[in-house]
Amino acid sequence: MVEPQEVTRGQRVLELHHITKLYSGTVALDNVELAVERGEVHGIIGKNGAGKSTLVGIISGIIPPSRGEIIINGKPVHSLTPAVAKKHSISIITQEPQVIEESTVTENLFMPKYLGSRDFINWRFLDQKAKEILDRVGFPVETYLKIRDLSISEKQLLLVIKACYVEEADIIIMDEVSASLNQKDQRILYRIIDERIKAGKTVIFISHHTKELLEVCDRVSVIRDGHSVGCYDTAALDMKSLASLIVGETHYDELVLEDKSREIGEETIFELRDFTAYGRFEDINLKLRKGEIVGIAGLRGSGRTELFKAIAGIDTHEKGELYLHGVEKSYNSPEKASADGVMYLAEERENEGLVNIASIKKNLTINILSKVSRREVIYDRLENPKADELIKTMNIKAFSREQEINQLSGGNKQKVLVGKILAKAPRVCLLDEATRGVDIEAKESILNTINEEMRKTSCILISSPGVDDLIKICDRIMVLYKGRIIDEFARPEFNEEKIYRVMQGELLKSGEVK
Amino acid sequence: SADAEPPSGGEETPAAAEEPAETGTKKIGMVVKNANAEYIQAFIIGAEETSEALGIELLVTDAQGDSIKIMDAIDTFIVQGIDGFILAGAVDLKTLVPGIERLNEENIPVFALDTSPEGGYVDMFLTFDLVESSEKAARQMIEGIKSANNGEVPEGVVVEITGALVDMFAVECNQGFNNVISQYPQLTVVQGEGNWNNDDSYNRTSDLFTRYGDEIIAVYVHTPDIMGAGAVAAIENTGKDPADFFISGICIGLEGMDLIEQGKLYAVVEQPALDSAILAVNYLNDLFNGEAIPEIGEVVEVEGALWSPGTVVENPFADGGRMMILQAPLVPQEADTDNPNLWENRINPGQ
Amino acid sequence: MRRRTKIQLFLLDNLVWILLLLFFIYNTFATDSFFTMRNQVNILFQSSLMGMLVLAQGIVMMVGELDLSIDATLAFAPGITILVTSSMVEPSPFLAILMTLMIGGLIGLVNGIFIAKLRANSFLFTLSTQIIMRGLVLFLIPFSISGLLPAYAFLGRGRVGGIFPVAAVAFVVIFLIFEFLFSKTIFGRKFLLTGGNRKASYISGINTSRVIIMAFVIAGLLAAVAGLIAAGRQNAVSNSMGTNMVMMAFAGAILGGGSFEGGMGKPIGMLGGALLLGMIDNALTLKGVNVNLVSAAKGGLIFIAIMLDHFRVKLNAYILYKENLKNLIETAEDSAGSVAS
Amino acid sequence: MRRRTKIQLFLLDNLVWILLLLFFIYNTFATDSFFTMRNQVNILFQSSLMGMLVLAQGIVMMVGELDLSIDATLAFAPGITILVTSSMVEPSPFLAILMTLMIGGLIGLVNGIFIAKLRANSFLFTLSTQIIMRGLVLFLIPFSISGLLPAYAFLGRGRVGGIFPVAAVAFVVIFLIFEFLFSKTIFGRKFLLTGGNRKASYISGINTSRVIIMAFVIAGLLAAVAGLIAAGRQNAVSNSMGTNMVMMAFAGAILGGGSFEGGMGKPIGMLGGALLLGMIDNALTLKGVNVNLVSAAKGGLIFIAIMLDHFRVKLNAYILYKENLKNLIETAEDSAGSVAS
Ligand SMILES: Nc1ncnc2c1ncn2[C@@H]1O[C@H](COP(=O)(O)OP(=O)(O)OP(=O)(O)O)[C@@H](O)[C@H]1O
Ligand SMILES: Nc1ncnc2c1ncn2[C@@H]1O[C@H](COP(=O)(O)OP(=O)(O)OP(=O)(O)O)[C@@H](O)[C@H]1O
Ligand SMILES: [Mg+2]
Ligand SMILES: [Mg+2]
Repeated sequence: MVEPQEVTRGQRVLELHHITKLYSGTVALDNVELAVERGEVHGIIGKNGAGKSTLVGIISGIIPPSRGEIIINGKPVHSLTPAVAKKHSISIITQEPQVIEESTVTENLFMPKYLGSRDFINWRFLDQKAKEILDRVGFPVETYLKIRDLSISEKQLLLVIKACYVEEADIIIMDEVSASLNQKDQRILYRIIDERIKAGKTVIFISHHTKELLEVCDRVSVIRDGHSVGCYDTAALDMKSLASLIVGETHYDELVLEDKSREIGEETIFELRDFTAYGRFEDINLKLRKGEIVGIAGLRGSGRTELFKAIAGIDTHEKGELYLHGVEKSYNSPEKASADGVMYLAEERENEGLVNIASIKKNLTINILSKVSRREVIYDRLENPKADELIKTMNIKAFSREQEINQLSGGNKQKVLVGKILAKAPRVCLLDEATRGVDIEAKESILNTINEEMRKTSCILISSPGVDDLIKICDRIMVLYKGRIIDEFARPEFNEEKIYRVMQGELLKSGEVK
Repeated sequence: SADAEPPSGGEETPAAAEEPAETGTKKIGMVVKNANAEYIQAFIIGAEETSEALGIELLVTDAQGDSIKIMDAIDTFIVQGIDGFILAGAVDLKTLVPGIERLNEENIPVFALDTSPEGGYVDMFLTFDLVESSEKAARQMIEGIKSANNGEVPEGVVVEITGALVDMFAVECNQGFNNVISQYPQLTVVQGEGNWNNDDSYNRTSDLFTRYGDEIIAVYVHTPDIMGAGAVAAIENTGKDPADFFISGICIGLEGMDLIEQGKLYAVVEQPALDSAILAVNYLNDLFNGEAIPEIGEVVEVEGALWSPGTVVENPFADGGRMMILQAPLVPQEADTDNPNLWENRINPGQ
Repeated sequence: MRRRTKIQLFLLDNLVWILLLLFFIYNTFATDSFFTMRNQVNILFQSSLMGMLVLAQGIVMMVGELDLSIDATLAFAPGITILVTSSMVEPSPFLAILMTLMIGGLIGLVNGIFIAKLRANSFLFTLSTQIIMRGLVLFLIPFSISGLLPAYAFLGRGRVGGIFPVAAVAFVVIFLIFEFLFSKTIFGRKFLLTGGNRKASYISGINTSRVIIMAFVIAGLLAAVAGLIAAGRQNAVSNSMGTNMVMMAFAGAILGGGSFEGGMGKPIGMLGGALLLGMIDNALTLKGVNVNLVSAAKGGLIFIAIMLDHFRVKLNAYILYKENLKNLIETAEDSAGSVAS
Repeated sequence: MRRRTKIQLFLLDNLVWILLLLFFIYNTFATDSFFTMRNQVNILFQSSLMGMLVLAQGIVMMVGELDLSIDATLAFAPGITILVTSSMVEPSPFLAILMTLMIGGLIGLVNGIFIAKLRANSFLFTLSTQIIMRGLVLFLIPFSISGLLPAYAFLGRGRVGGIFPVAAVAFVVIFLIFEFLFSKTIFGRKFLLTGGNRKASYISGINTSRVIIMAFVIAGLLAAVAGLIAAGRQNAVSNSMGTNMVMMAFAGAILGGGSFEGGMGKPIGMLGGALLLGMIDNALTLKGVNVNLVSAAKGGLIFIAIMLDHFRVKLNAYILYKENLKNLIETAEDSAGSVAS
């Protein structure tokens, strides 16, 4: 293992000194130091709740620090607001994509300055311009669409494009942008970053993905529990040392999941036959046996989310049957599906997953209210221990079970989301990108929980932004391409490169998809 | 001049609440229908000035048209230990009866102005009879129509701009108007809800003029004090002269006075608002001093007063009590616009 | 968290009660006849009507909707009942009460179904039902109908032990029941979750439509109860009962912790809100403020309440912040200590 | 997108105008004297007052807040002006108009600052300013003051070419100006963005507080204009001007595409909303509907409008779905074609 080397060098575009942020209930940052040099990709790494988002929030003026000094291009800046940050050419893509849902793609790209049009807006010109930019990047999305009709990854990519090519910011901050992108989109992202660095811009990059960090970043700054640990050159790091830097242990050993495929029962629990919703997915046939974990791999827009939602009764399907324990079912609402133990873990945790203004406790017990009550009356003595237990299993960083979800870091929100499904122990779990945004340790613990715990009671369909997670945990992987299952791999034949090529439609069996 | 004494802890029994009233100054509680109407302001001014002159403490509450608020105020007044009560108008006259009955139980004399509660015992109801006054205005309007048509009442449409229909006041206005107009089958009445405000009155009048155009020969406005200006403006906007439509009704108000002077309103019955409030406080004071107040059958005459003579009869609305019917002049037919006895000329709005 | 911090936070969460207490203490000393048993009972009694509407509105707001029709239901439910029963030979008062409640619930059901199932805009929809009901009740009962059956009027007129108004008792009891429902039962929890994030709750298997419909039904029922109180009090049914009360119902609910975004508010807080509004009215009357100024003074007091409430949020953050600083220092000392040892 | 789809969507987006058109056509045939130049001018004129309030409310709703105080500003701004100017020896009408507008703007400024900067709840806060202003205007002008300066009354009374009311012209012009502002200028777009997602707008560098304050200031100014119209029309200033108009202002704004969530609505739609409400009133009077039933009928018509509007959203989704399917088939055919070649 290579020993991490601390380095310092070059012209600094951004310096932070003694940055401290106290929230009510939490010390998010404690005397953090950071120095970013022109033309580098600077990674910020740390566990969930370490304070990464808070730190970049402070840099971009969204969050006022409790104390500390911010120096941009050598000049100290006081009372930074987003508007001031924009003047210093700093742009941020936040962890939860911040868009105007009811406005069009074009408007979201150009607001609030509406390029080159003084006070009056020339919509035709902007539309043209938007198309040009999107074409150049190779991101085909119709400009007239309202943002609310886009998927979360499309929103993120759009915001990246905005920061890079519309605002042409000098310092571009990406807070876990890649977490919701799959390989293909990630490649678009890396290409954009590359191109920007060549153009002399600087990128601050937050991710939990060690491999990606090594590939993309020149240096990484490590934050642990709100303290800065140091700044390291990635050239001198490997995946293992990086992981141990993040986690804070001298030796971090990747968890190897036990292969449990031998324990899969014979009995088919769940089956889909010719499950179809035209335009979204077609002729889906699959069987899940007890304790089986099946991965659904696919590109953005391949229809995974829509398939899951249709199974859980959130969306409709038009044709085909669904069997549970051999009995045909038809769900027209998630209420019925969840009563049967078919539960969906939402990809969009902000809109669809969590009740943000309610406490952690209330979110965790939302699915198991009957278990923490007697005759419809909820008792604290039942509910509190249950919530505490889940907080502990999921390792959620919070100062109290009564803390509002709003106040959690992105990864910790995700843990709450997984926790509430775990608590319910449903018969069929539909996990849509369950590990999005959680740190390496938490990810492994989630995967482990799925492998060890959930498997005991449920059969599981899972999708993930990257194929590697699926390879770790699945017994089978099915590839969805334009709404059809075009290939299937069993555990022994798993091969990341091959699966990826199938996902892109490169290895289409002729005539498979019209 | 209120007692500065804080309530002492031991005297919280209901009886104790009335205690200080026996010894100190007398208190009158007054609830008004809706403080933002001008004639109600006249009630308040009349009662305030008279009470002050007599050394009586006056408590005034605005019920904002709500019977429940009237009863709330009565309950509170009882706690405060009032010796007399004045009801200055109400939207609904039945629903406040339990409040009146509470006052009766407490032996607090009740006076009513403007409209009478339809139940309970009311010591005296001072009125200018809404129905009768409306009849008077309507009759004068008919006279106007006749004068323009060689003494005949021709076929035609009469516009009636009503008050808010939930209000008993509007119901009585309509009744008086109807009593007269129904004698002329050749007249067609079309209604618009003026809702006690100039905007609605404007809108409905202009709509009805669009609809019936030249067929319209007269416009009756329930209360021109708050709906007259709207009707006048609407007619002017059609390019017609308001004077041609014999706009009549009851209640004048300051704005109405101007319009009468300009000849835009034809005949409006003045409501003796100021006087009735003054009379009420005076009579209450008489009761406080153990003096008699006019009994049923008496006629009260005061030299020069527009309301004189006032006839006292049995109150037909409430469960007994006196009703004193005041005279109400038609302006300008019976009293000039600059008659100093009209309350519109007696109060000083520039206060 | 330290005990003291916890208490501080608890008090802040129930700030409307502290406001109420402060206002109460002030008036006890500054306002004649305020601090008498009779006046306090009066306040309770007078707040009962508005209180029902505040609770109704508060519950609808919890699920993230709003209901403008409650004050019309207040007149409509007893109005229709009286029309129907007065044509009976021997009307049963209990049937009449039941009928009033059922009409209220039914109106709520219609509102709820259109809003939850057909996704009608709740403001517009309930505005239209409000106008329709007010219109109908005006048409059907142009003159108020007095002389109710004693049992029908009992809620509004009756007195326990000859002194204590039944309405005041019912008012407090109903609030306590709802406080229990919303803080301790699954039924109530679902309201808060649905209001907090309708989509997420739906995906978690809550039948959000049913919850929303239920909220409107409860609101309709409470409005009908308010109608019983109002009718009983005036011993008559009139078409203008409850006019313009809906705005103050919103104010009470928001003062009590509710929010248009949904997912917020507790019945006990709304009780405080309703009482605060009632006490403001009462104190202004008792103090004998000039009639023409009462309204402005009332606005001023609400304004002050808002500002104090605003202050609460700040204070809340500040207390937690202090707590934090303290912890920071302690851990610093701890680690210093552990290094030393 | 195909041309046809575009047109369909455009029509749906402007559904309130279609409703208006349908209602117009119906009345043209079914209602006597409806389809006369004069009546149409009347409708415009009568809607002008409510129209200003609808626009004011609509703009505040765009930024995701609401303003209950506009109908009180309508009375307060001219009221204070008249009190001040009537004590002058030689009052200048232009100064008076300016003063009215300034008072309106100032009230908006106060509302805006408290709501945007101190984060006061806009419902409660504007409710309190409303009550205070109504209270003050009642105290200061218990009796209406008639006989305005002709220039001051011009907006409400004046006629272009002796026929066409100035207010009607101003009404339409003001709406067109705001339509332009909100669709074509950066200034206007910022309102929609802020309302659509305040946080996102803030992050992208918009001074959202300033935008919100500006929305309230504009609302105050428009309310003052409404006050000028009202005062001019009755040639007097009274304390009760505009009472209870605020609810209908909400209704008009929502019919015109606004929403309490913010970020929605276009002035041109709100113009349609205001006109629709005005036309409903007008047609009900012209048709000679029983006065006691007018109110219920009005509620019924609003109800229908809501249902149609609801239908719009469904239809919108359906049209896009069709479009999509079509594209899907086309691309499928394309790719089939390319495989074949
Ligand atoms: N508004 C808030 N109020 C209170 N605490 C907060 C608030 N926002 C964040 N925190 C806390 O601050 C800490 C740091 O959060 P932050 O979002 O910066 O973490 P992060 O490093 O970005 O984590 P992740 O990888 O999960 O996104 C967390 O413990 C979080 O709970
Ligand atoms: N509400 C919606 N309205 C219209 N189109 C939608 C909506 N939600 C998703 N889509 C579109 O449907 C397609 C399939 O989306 P889906 O979310 O199922 O893909 P996915 O495989 O889960 O991909 P990812 O989550 O990575 O974006 C996408 O092109 C997306 O833009
Ligand atoms: Mg983060
Ligand atoms: Mg997806």
